[in-house]
Amino acid sequence: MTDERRATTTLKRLSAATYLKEGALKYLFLLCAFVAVMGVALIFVFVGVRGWPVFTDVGAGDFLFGGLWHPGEGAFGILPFITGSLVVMAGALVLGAPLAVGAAVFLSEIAPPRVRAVVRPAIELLAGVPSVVYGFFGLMILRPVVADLTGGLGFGPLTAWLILAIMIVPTIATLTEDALGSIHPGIREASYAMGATTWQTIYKVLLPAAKIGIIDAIILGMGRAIGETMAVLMVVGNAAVFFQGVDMPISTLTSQIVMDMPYATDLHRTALFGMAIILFLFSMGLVGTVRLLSRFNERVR
Amino acid sequence: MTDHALADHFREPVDDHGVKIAVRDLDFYYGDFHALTGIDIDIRERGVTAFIGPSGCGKSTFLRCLNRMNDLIPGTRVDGTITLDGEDIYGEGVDPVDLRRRVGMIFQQPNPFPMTIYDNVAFGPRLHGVKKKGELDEIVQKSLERANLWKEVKDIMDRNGLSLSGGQQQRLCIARVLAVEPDVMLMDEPCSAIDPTSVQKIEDLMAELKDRITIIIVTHNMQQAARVSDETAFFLQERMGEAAELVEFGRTAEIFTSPQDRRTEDYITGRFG
Amino acid sequence: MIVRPPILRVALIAVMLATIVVPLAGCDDGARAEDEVVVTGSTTILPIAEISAEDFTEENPGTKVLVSGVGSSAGIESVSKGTSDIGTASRDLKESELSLGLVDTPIAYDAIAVIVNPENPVRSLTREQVRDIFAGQITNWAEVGGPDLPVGIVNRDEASGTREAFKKIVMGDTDFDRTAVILPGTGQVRMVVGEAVGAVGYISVGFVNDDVAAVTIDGVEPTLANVLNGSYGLQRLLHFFTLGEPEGLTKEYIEYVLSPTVQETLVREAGFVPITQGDPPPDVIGGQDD
Amino acid sequence: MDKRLSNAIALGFLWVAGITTVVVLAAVIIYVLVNGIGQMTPEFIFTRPHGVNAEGGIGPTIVSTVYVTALAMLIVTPVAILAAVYLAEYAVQGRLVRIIRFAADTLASVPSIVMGLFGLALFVEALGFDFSMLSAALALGFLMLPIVMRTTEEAIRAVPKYIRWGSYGLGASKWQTVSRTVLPAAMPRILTGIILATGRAVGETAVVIYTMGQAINVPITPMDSGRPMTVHLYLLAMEGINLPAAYGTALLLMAMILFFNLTARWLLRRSRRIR
Repeated sequence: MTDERRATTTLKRLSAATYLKEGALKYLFLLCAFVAVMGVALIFVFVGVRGWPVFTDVGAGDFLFGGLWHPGEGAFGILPFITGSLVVMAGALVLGAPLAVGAAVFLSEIAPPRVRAVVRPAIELLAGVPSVVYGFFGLMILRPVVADLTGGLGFGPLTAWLILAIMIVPTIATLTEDALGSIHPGIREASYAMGATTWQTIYKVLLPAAKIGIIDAIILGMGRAIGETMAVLMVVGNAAVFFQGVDMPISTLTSQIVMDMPYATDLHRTALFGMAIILFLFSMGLVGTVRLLSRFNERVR
Repeated sequence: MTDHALADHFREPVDDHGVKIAVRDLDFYYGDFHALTGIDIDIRERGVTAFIGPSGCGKSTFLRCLNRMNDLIPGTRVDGTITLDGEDIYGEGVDPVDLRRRVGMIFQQPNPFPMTIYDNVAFGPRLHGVKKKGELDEIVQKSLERANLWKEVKDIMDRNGLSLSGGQQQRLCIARVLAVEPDVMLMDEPCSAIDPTSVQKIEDLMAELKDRITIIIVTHNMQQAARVSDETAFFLQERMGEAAELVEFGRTAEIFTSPQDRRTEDYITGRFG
Repeated sequence: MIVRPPILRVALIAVMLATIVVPLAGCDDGARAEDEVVVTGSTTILPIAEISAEDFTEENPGTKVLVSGVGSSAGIESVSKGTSDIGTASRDLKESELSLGLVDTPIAYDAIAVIVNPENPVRSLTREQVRDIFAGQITNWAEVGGPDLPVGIVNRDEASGTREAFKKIVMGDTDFDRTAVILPGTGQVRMVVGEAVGAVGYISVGFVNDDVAAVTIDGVEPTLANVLNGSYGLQRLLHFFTLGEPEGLTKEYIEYVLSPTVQETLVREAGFVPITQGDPPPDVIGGQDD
Repeated sequence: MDKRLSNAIALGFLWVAGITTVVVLAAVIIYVLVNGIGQMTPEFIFTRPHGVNAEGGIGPTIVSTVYVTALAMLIVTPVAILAAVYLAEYAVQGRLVRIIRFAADTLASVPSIVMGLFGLALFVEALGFDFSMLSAALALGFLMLPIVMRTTEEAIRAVPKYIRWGSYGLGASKWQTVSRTVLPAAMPRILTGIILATGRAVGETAVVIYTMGQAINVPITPMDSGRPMTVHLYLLAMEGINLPAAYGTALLLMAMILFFNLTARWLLRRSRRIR
């Protein structure tokens, strides 16, 4: 830059080129973001269209609330699977959620650095294990153990709960830890400064502060549990009946679809797509609840 | 601030400089909150103008109007005109990007990019099309020299900018701005987050730069304003929720020795704020 | 890690690449090349079909035989729709399938063995007892002269030809016990029965090993001889179905499967009875009450 | 209950919860390792399965898995990153953004079996791609999209605001600021997101079982079908005729997942050290 007074240049006008370029980029990015919306729409259309006839031919009532599933005889009641999925999910949550939240709190509040350096990667790896490997592990290890415990064959909700609880721990734990992590450090110090024990700080200050995050985590854990297919298929026993006991086989929406898919034809196949619609709507409902919850909480805070 | 320093300040002959930035009847709104009202000020070319006033009096907000950084915040609105070399910067079709190149800005929190020192300074020139390495090296070295940082960093150029001390980081940011050859440099409380010895370096740097660049510094430290600035503007927000206004503007010496407005006097003598 | 890739250029190239790949790939209508035979169907027949396919393609370079085992019904459905050349099934056609114009080429016999845990002393059952067990009427081994031990039924999924044949031969009109465990694979049935003392299941004779014990039915042991002379009632034919008479590469492959090289080695090795062994008795399937 | 006691008990439970995760992971890994290590021979990895009990290697399934995962990553990464750039940098809070976020969250929570049937209905049948790497890659792509989008957006938002101002202050346009300061600074975390999403795709079964076909085949063009490792493991486990091969496949799958996760962690640590 020369030393003599700089000639004052006038302000450059906003050149059309840059304006267009920035605008074009913005719409390209919007289009990419919109792919997610297109995805959901496509799922609705294609799974929906393939599954819709079951609601008209079989009728929503018989389909959703029918108690008998016997495609051979034209009975397409999927209530046993809906209740089966809910039972499997509930059990997994009862076992998995406390374990996950406990692990998350342990990681963010208590674990000494050396231990944290082991536990955190372990949780991340647990999330990475393919569900078919979990199923295989469940089938070969957990099932015989449950069989000995209950005297049955080892198939049924109990084995499914054990496997699913392990599988949803990473989902819930990582999100809970994020929620705890986003709490301002000052809050912790304030609580400790007032002589609260670690546990009091946790359940009196931190958990309430991260409440929404934890609830979100658990709801997403529910989504993961209800959506799980392979691991459940390999341990649940696949009997198309209502819940009869923790060690008696039942079936779920996801596992029944995989069981029947290879040989289902016309109406039977449509019914399977119908079951996929139910699963999709249920998981969307969970996401919607999370969204409403956070908006409701914003207004209340 | 010792009387001695204040005294020699007055002896300095003040030659007559043209007006770099003229602001006429400026109002500024955050959404429906009326932040600034009726500001008229002429900022002279090449020299240091200080904006002082209690915190929250809108001096930083006003500073960010001068290079349209407030445009980045959605829902803001500006009435009145701000001209740079006689041209209205909010005029139709004015490219804010080019405006910001000519009106550089230093922030309260030193904010070097998480890149090497070299890349930090070369970032601006690269933006505006300088490609050849030789040319870049020259600009980088000259800018660092002008920011009094060259000697301290010349053989650690590939170290990450964030690994420098607070004062060094701020000077790196100044070097980064100098690399795009701005006409004006806005400094938003540049020294509030750095150690005292570095503050002295920054103030010396401003003294050197002011004969080629127009510098506007926002500070709540009155001694600093008195030390570094030729002219000072005092902003005040009378009552909470009301728009802040420019109370008084004049040569620094007069403002600090014989303020016209009682409110300026109260502020300077430390009765409030 | 200081990375300064020209983000925009990299991203745009990748997006364009993706958009090119998708439509370009789509235009090839995926018609199956002439030198390719697609075989889908029964998981029981899968091993034979896969191995003979490998040997067949080795002997006829340039040809390709794609074999997948998704269940007898899927095999029949896909061959009738034309999505595969050969539909393999370990069961006979249902009434609804007779009208599909499928030509049947049986390739082997398969006898179904009822298996129990080796520690379960019960080693012989009548056909009625087997039916009542799998219908859920008999729930304790004591009712058939065994120890006081609950019966753990292990059933096969409905896609399985073995189940269909078992239902036709043994169950007749009575339904399976709906609360029974359903496992989608032969190996699993064998594994579970091998582990749980009270378990009972059924698999092809070929898959019986010393993890489990096969039960004599109405006094007849499931041996090769009894299968051949037809005295062991629980047996069925393994079918290769084609849409109309097989011709071209499909015909060659089927003839290859019927050739001694496959029948004497693979079929026997897989525990089935070669079709070429005895002359196929008129209608062994179905027993008395068909 | 006096607070010291309740504190001790609670911390005890938390310790148990933390350690259990490690114990469970160790159990799974050891189980697969002990049983599968015997299979780790070159011909297990490179040859085809053959024979009644599917002896021999699982070569083609490895190729299929790697092929489909790479294809999915190639298709989804640019779209996901640019989408995240929109949400983090360009989007103005409003209905459109809320809809996009809701769609992304929904996609993330779609059960894998539903994604599988969707892939079957749209890609395999409607678009006529038939059972192929492409159909599976597109279905997996929709599964990976929200994961990469979310991690990329978080990575972008984690870049401090004042870095952007620094760049704007030098007269950089929005895209220049994003592409030259924000994305490079966020790149390590973005790559982590991509790697984790890829790890998830490798482990998928229900999505690929209906889109990739089940015939064992070494895929060349995106239109070729093939059986991935996960489906192979499932069939071996169900058939139960060749458990050693099943353990071998499981071990290889776990090894791949381990590899992805460790690379992601190493990348993150390396970038944090620079800062």
